[in-house]
Amino acid sequence: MTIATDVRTQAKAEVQNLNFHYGAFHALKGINMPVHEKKVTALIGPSGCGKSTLLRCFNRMHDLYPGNRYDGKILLHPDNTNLLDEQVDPIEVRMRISMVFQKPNPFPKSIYENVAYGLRVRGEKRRSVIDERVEQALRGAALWDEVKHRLNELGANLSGGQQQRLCIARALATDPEIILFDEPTSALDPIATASIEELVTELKDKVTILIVTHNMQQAARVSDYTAYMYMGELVEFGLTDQIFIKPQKKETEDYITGRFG
Amino acid sequence: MTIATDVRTQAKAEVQNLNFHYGAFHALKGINMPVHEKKVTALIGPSGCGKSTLLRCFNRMHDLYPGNRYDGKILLHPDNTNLLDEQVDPIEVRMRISMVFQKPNPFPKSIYENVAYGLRVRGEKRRSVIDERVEQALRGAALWDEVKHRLNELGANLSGGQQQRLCIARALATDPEIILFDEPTSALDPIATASIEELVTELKDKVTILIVTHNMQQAARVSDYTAYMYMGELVEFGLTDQIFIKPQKKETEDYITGRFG
Amino acid sequence: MSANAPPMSAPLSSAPDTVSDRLRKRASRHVKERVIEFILFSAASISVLTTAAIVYILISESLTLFEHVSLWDFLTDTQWTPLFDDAHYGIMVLLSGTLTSSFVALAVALPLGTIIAIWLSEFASFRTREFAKPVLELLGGVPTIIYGYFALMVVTPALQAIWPDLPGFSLLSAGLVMGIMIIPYVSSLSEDAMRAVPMSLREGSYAMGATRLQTALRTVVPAATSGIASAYILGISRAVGETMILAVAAGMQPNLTFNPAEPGATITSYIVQVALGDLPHGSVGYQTIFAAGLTLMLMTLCFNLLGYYLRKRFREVY
Amino acid sequence: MNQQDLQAIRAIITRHKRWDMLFGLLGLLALMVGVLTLTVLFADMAIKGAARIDYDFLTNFPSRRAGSAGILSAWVGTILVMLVTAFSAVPLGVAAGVYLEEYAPKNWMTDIIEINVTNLAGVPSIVYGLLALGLFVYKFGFGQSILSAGLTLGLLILPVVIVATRESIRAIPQMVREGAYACGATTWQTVRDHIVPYSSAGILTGVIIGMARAIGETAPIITIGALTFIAFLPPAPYTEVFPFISFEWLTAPFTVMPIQMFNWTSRPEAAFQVNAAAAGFLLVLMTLCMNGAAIWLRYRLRRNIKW
Amino acid sequence: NQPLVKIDGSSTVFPITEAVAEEFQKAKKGSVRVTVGISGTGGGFKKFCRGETDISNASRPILDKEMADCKAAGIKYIELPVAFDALTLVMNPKNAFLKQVTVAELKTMWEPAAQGKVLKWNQINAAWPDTGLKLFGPGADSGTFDYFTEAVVGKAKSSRGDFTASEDDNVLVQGVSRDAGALGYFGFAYYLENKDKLKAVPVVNPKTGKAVEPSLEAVISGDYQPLSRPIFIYVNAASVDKPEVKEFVEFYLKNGAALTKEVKYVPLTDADYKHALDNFSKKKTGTAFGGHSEVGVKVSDLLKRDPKE
Ligand SMILES: Nc1ncnc2c1ncn2[C@@H]1O[C@H](COP(=O)(O)OP(=O)(O)OP(=O)(O)O)[C@@H](O)[C@H]1O
Ligand SMILES: Nc1ncnc2c1ncn2[C@@H]1O[C@H](COP(=O)(O)OP(=O)(O)OP(=O)(O)O)[C@@H](O)[C@H]1O
Ligand SMILES: [Mg+2]
Ligand SMILES: [Mg+2]
Ligand SMILES: O=P([O-])([O-])[O-]
Repeated sequence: MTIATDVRTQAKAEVQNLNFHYGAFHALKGINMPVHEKKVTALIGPSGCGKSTLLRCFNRMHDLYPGNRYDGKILLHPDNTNLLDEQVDPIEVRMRISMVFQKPNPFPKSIYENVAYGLRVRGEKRRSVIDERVEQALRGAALWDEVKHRLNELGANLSGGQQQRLCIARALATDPEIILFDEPTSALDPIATASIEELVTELKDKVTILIVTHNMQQAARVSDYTAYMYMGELVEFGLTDQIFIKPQKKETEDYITGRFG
Repeated sequence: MTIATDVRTQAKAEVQNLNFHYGAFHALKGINMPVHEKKVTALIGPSGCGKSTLLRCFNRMHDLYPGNRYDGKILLHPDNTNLLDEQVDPIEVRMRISMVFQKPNPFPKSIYENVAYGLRVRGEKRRSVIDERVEQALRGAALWDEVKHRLNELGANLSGGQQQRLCIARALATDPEIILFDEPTSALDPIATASIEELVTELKDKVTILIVTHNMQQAARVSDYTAYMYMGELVEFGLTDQIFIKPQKKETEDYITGRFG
Repeated sequence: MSANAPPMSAPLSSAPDTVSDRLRKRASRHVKERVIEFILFSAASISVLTTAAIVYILISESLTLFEHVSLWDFLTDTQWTPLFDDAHYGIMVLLSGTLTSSFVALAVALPLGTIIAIWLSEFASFRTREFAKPVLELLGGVPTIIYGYFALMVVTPALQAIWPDLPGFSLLSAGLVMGIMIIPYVSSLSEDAMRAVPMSLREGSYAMGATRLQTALRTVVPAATSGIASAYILGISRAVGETMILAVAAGMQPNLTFNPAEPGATITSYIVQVALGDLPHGSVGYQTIFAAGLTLMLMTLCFNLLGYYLRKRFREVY
Repeated sequence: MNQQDLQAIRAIITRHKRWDMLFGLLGLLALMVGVLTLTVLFADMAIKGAARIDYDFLTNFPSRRAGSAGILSAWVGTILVMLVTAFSAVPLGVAAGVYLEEYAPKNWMTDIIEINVTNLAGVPSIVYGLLALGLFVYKFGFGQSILSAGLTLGLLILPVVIVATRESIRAIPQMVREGAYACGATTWQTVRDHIVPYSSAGILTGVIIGMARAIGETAPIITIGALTFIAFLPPAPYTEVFPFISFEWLTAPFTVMPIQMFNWTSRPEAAFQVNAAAAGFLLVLMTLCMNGAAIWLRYRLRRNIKW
Repeated sequence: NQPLVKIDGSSTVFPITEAVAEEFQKAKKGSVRVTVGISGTGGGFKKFCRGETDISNASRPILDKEMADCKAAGIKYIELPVAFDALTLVMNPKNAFLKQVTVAELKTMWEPAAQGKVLKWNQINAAWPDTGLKLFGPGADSGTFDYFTEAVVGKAKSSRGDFTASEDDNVLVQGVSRDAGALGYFGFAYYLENKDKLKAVPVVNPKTGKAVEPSLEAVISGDYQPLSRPIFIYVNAASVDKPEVKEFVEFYLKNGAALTKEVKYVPLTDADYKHALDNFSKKKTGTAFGGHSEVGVKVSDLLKRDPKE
């Protein structure tokens, strides 16, 4: 894993020797990897290999369920906070790192309220500030033009792709340092998928992105770095081009060429 | 679609100008294609293109839900019954055509009863006949050796791959003319997937198989013929080798090479 | 399937499912299926018949009453003394008691029930929830006559200790106890509704940095509104229809009042009073219980239709 | 993120967490109101009545002498009435629930049935008493019998059974249904072989909860006019001669626990109040056991079925 | 098939009939079954006149309407007084000013015109204090209520409506014992059992002008008037042909005195029981009243009257 060390200086976050247990099940085994600032990092691997599990460590989502155990560190730069530290409040972590889920999950509220949710949670009350940030976020999610005249409609009335972009706007509205995407297009049709992919590519100018996908083509298209996982272990990490063109490990090659999985 | 006509003589079933509507949604648009006897035919295409919908027309599964409409024919040879004819009892269709689902769905009964269910439904009461057919089906599904000493255990106690093989045994037990597989391995781990794929390859000596998969490598590995669908239409049908090596349509090629989807 | 279709495989020829055999079975199978469906349908219709029978009996007996008493008097008179020499038939009096006691009960049950539901669904651990819910449900399973004496012998004296002016019978103490009895109806159903809110919504909210309370109030409760509304409606129906607690502890005094600190009579307690008493069947006084019952039924019907409408209107869109 | 922002965020979090804490306490408090009431209620009856509960109390008939009065006819009556209730409500309720979930087409007819079931669940029990008085006691001429009472309570819990049936049927994954149909099963075969067996745990739980409610119902039984002194048992359900089974008990006069309790509470002598407390204690114990059984079943049977 | 005696009717008579039924079934070693229902005097007669019951308990004589019903159904009946019920006026033990009460004062308190107006004790008698008056009484559908209104107001069922009414006399006991300004009435037995919580109010006998406190002796001697009344059972004449019913009624009248006392009611004199038994064995059908109740009759006089149907 030489690459990982090479690029440490530009890293926004760094996973160090991370182990994770679902109760007795050892789901992540000694993961080490960097997340580069303002780049897209893709996590790929066969179903059940632990991609989602790793992603959800970044915003301490596992804290919601009993019996889960973290071990190791995820350091967030520049302040070197260990996200997994028991002393660190998971709410603080989630305020700094947003997430977009596999299935679009807008709240049963208006479009406006969906995007404003994060601000309200932070106690923001000034209407003008919220208005501005909502517009900004919706523009960032390439949704503003489609919804600007119907901000009071229910989020659920949008199409699947629009809903997913709404969720992205929601995640953007609070100016997160990292956005996590867990198979954000797997519930969408090809056209919506294309628009989300384009968006992800655009977003990386502003924010660091970590994306899980089971679709290798997608990983190849959108990411700068790729991590290949298998059975809870990180098999290979590197520049996407390199991983797809000449993977260093046999397993990675087998998986990418479809001989397996 | 010249191939379709060429092979009509060997066809076990034939889809003729099939349209299908979920209420107002036109999900299948003028599908024409043969299903060759004792061969594996794979349906591929991006998510939401109508693969499952087409498959479920073959055993009239859509009859279970209100508001669905078939249009066109699926002829079953040699007797030329139109499966979709209102006069044809869907139960009769399902007795001739079995199905294996995406997620293994054994009944919460014993292994034995799971396999025997199809026979019981047909009114078979003779214990000896059932015993014999259950063994035969479990052997056919390559599960006999693993479960012969625990036939009275709950089906749910088996591993995922075993459960799926149990469902295949259940489908085999009634000697169907066609077996439909809807993404039979997408809920399974790689090892179980491999064993199911092997089984499918073996089964085609005895029975005609139609399989939906989102995994192109899988389609390439197990099928003899492949149909590529997109947005409710059949884009291309042909021998698998031909489709994968030199597809006739640009869309098919884009999909297969991962440029899209 | 045509009769000359080939046998499907060798062992099958002995099996029953040859082609023609199947066709034969199909006819009889369909008759059997129809008969069974009809039987099941009849069972489902029994519930409609029950309602029809209730309405028929209540209306037919009430109609004879309305031959003696004008509907106008029934609705506007301010006294309810149908059994007295100088008979008055003002249902308002019983209605006021019913509404007041229900109001007290709901003022207890709705807030407490909702708080408990939120707490159980969003704050309590799995074990606490699995333990506390059935224990609470026991509250709804205690025979209400026991609550009646509890209100009279324990709650009223306790209230009088704080507030000496309170009479020995009051809508207040009956209502309070009734409220506690209704808590589980409200909390259980509301909690079910909140549980049914998909985890993905909660995850969405937590992922935005919300606390438990924020997630509960801003996401879960709004998403479960229609379920919570049904729970409230059921709670209201229970309050309006509760009998024995009021018969024992509220004073049975037909009293046109909306002051919970006074004794009062409710529709239900009046019915059970007459049913226990001495009235010749078929007398005018006797018919009043059906008219009262009809009023009660109409009230609960309104609530339930309202609930049905609310559920349709605000069906959860997750 | 700079230190200043971080400080601001931390301040907000601390503030919000205080509310969380407060609500946590509030919830606990609210729960305690319920639980404590139950405890006080139960303890009150236990203290008053426990001394009276012995073998004689269970095997004696009611009597004008409080000291020798017992609840034999009452608990036997309760059990028989509950039998009728169960045998009327369960088949009807399950059949109706199955119809609504597995057969009913979506039309105005089923809409009516649906509204109706929810409505019936909210109809006050005393109104059922009025119905039973008009219908069972007088129209059908069943009189104040076990049959009348059982059917009355049966109707009362019918909506509970229907709702429980529907809920547990809905919990069966669609893929099990599809699996059965794909094997060529008819609707009835699917219902008989899968739907009913797999939902039986939920149905049973609902039935028990409904029965636990019915067992304590006083008002409707009073309304049908069944407040009676009974110092004998109904005829036995079996006979010496063919056909060995007798339904005479159905038409027999009866009393039940809540009625006996109600009767005692309205006696002048204080000793009867003790009897009433003892009977009440046993009654609550019975409902407690039934609820307990329901919880246990829910837990046990749920564990046995894996989808 | 075991013989069954079906009894229903008044809640007032219930305790006595229940006691008799219990002893009778014991004496017959369970070979005869007896049911005693409580559906009130009126409800009892309704069933009785349809031939559903053998015996009806009644805390008042049969009324015109009920007589007509029975006649229409061809039911003849034997009217038998079985005991006295003394309505007892009770007050809170803290009440120090109330030494006695006259019927006229009771009327001022209870008549319909008092509703919402007579709310203080001094409105009835200027000597009484200016404190709140709280009234308690049985439900308007009971025989006790009928009799009280007839005896006090002068017309059955004529009463004010703003009092706490309960079918359950213990509820009334609770009410009166908690409220210093309370006055209530109910059966004698409830007073005897709750002497520690309540005080009886002596009622002035309108004939003698003397205030009389309720007691066994005062009732039997006829001094406690007008609030004591005889209570009855009515026996279906056709049922007397059934040996179990005949035996039961005889048992009732022979053991009536002891059992009545045991359940804290006031028995008739021995002579009256004998006379009643005599009337029963002669099957004297009909009622000694004219289809309405009377206030202040003597049982011995009643038994001598020639009953009419
Ligand atoms: N809550 C849980 N409790 C126990 N084990 C779990 C839990 N969630 C996931 N697992 C297990 O952890 C492993 C990793 O799961 P994870 O969801 O991270 O896989 P994934 O790579 O995201 O797969 P997919 O592509 O199917 O989403 C799997 O074997 C899974 O069975
Ligand atoms: N019950 C339904 N009602 C309405 N539309 C439906 C229904 N089921 C599926 N569809 C729509 O029909 C189209 C085809 O669905 P289908 O399930 O056949 O796709 P698929 O090719 O199997 O996709 P996947 O790979 O995701 O399983 C989709 O657009 C889907 O949204
Ligand atoms: Mg995942
Ligand atoms: Mg599909
Ligand atoms: O039951 P009553 O004695 O009041 O008629």
